[in-house]
Amino acid sequence: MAKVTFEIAMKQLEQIVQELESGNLSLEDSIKKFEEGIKLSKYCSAKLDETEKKITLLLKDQDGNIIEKPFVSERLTE
Amino acid sequence: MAKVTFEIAMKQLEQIVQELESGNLSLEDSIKKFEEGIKLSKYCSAKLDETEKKITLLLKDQDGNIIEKPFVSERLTE
Amino acid sequence: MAKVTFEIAMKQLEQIVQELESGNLSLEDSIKKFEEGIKLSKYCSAKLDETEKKITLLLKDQDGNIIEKPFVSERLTE
Amino acid sequence: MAKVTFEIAMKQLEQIVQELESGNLSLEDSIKKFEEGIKLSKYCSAKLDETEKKITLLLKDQDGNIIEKPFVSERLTE
Amino acid sequence: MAKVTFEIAMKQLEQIVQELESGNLSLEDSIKKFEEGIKLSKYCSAKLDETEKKITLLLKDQDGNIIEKPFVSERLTE
Amino acid sequence: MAKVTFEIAMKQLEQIVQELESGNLSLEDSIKKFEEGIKLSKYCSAKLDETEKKITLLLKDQDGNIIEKPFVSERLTE
Amino acid sequence: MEAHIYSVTELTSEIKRFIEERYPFIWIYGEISNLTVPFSGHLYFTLKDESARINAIIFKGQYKNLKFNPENGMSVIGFGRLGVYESKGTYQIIFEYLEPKGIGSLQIAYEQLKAKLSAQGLFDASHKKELPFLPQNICIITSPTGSVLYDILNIINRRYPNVNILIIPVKVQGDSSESDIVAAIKLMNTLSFPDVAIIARGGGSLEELQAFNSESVARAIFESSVPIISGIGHETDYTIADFVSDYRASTPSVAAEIVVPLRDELKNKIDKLDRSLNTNITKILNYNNNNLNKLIGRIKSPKRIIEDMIIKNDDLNRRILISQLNIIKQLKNRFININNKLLFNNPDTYILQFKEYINHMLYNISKTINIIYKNNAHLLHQSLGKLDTLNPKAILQRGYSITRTIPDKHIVTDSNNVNIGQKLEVLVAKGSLICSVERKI
Repeated sequence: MAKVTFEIAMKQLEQIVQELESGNLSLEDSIKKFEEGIKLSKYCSAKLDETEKKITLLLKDQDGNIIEKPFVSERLTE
Repeated sequence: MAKVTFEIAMKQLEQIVQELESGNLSLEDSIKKFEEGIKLSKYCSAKLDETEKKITLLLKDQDGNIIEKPFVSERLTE
Repeated sequence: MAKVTFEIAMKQLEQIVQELESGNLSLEDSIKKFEEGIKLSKYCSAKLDETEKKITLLLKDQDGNIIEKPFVSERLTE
Repeated sequence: MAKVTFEIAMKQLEQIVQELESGNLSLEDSIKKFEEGIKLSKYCSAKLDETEKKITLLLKDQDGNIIEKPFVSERLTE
Repeated sequence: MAKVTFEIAMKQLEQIVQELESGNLSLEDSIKKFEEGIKLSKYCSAKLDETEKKITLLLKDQDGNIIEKPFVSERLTE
Repeated sequence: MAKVTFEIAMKQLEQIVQELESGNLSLEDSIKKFEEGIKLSKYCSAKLDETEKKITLLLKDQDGNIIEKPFVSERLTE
Repeated sequence: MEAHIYSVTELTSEIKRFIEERYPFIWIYGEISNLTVPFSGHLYFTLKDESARINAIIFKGQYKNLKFNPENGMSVIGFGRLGVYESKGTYQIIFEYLEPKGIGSLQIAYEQLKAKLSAQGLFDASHKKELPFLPQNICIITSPTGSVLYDILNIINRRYPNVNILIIPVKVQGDSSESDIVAAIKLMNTLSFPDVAIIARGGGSLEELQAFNSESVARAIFESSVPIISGIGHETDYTIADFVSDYRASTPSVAAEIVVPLRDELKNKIDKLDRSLNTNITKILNYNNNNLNKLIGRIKSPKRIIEDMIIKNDDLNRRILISQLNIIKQLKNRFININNKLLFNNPDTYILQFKEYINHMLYNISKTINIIYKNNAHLLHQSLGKLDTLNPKAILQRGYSITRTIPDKHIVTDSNNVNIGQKLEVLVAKGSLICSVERKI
């Protein structure tokens, strides 16, 4: 799943959910889809966590202080 | 029964049940069919159990905690 | 009686019953038929017993428990 | 009287009874017939006993229990 | 960002802000843009701070006294 | 600024003020202009504050030699 | 090259430029005619001689300063500049100064010298040096005794006190005044120090101002490399020195005002510019700061997108679980249904039926064989009963007996058929006897 972007992963996940929800799959196919879906969802989750951390890091300056703290946080929490 | 999928097994099982229900079988044939049916049913049952276990496993995260535990159990018991 | 199937045995038994009931047989023949009938009935009974055992075995799972028993009864009583 | 069946013996016995009843026989002949009749009746009785034993035997299973015992004994001892 | 002037950086920042506001970016792109935006804003902030310091320095005469001190600080801190 | 006269410095200072007022300068150019302006203003101020002030009377002595003599008079309004 | 075709405007404007550049400042004399003073108060006339005429104007301001009233037929001399009035295609001389021609010898000498120096170009604007804006060293050539010097010093001191002043005292009237002034100008030029000089004198008659109307002074002024401001006499006095100097101040006081700027004014101006610098750079900084802060404020963190995505992902995850569990549940139900049917069709049930059937048949054959047996037994019993009653020996009970031969068992009914001594069997009711024949009867 090296080159898959988050968006593609999400699209695939949605596709899988739709397929699973349609109920037209065989057990083997559904379990295959299910596994794939869980993988994709975990991947997305990890990606989101990572991204969240990145943002938190970006919002900190070199001294570890959040830049423009009162101001920025005010905006971010609105 | 190496390559038989759950669906094929189910179909075969249904076929056997129909044949048994028709009552046109000799004792030998019916016992043969029943035997086959029991095998198929065991296979299907095992397959379902296996699948269920697989899902349960997948529902556990790396820490061994069930994801969305209250939610899932709620669904499973409904 | 090596190759005789259960069904043929049954047929023969039925035949003997009819012949005996017809009353046209000599005592010697009657007793001969009777003997034959007894043999056939024993054969059929044995065959049935054997089959019954086979089914009981089939209905037992690896642990010696009757498969799906609680489950089946639950469903059957619903 | 080696080859004589129960039915022929019975027939001869009946024949003898009829000859004796006719009264046309000399004493000597009637004694002869009578004695012959006695022999035949003994034969038939033995034959019947033998048959009864055979039936009783056939109606016993391997364990020596009489199958359908009450029925057979009832009839036989009647 | 060696040769980038404050104005170009501001223009780029504005562009990025607009792109982020448009909401048409993928997660990857938006985080990239956000990162870039944070960098640009830091760069601009640093540039302005630097400029402010330079001005403060220029406003000091040779004896180290700030010329027109009350006036300047009043403006800069408003 | 070796050859720059007070008048040219004033003109340049005025020019710089106008340019700054126009608001068409980049931050870098503004600070450059400001720096230049500050220098010019210091130069002009210094020029105005140059404290040399003496009134001298140029006289010829009996031998025709020119001599300088401070001019003192009560009639000068200080 | 083709000849250029002028438009009238083009040509006229070229003529105007040419004439006005060529004759910016000239002396001219002639006779006044056609004098008119319109409502505006400016004086219009024609200046003519025997063979030519030129239109002339003196504006109201200059007219007021004239020491005489111009009249038609009056010979006058004056200086002014040539101007072209384009919309009429005419040219005229615009007088700065005008005086009646030929009054006294001094006057004549003055006029002659003026005309001569003018002709030599000494008054030309091109020769006039620029005055320094802010001189540091000022040379004053005037009488050390008169009030003029003090006026000048006081005015300079008031306007711009931080300046060096070198006073070269000279006589400003009398015999040696001319050479004094010339020497002073020359002396001044040997010094490196002055940036500008003032030659000043108070008002006086033509005679008293004679030194300033001398050719030597005029030439000394002209040759001076130090720019010279003349402040001689009253406003109405025009000396040759005035004409030749780099700047003519109408009075000595005016010269003092001209020579230095007002220091306070400059200081104020610098302060104002300085403030303006601060204000503007602050404005620029604030503007940029505000812009930057606004932009920073508008940087939308993708956090909200992430939060949305987290919710979506969780929802999808949940739906995967539900749908998968549903699929399994459905399959399980289907399986249970089939399995129930399978178990329901367990052949066990037929076995019971078969067993019952077999038992039934067993019962039937048992019953049948019994009936057969019984029937045969009955038949036998009947035959036996009959046989029993037909026993020929039954008669013996009554005492009869039967005699038979041995072993032929022939019944003996005729004694002739036996021999004496022959053994015979006698059957009685109970048992039998073996007897021998003893005799025949």
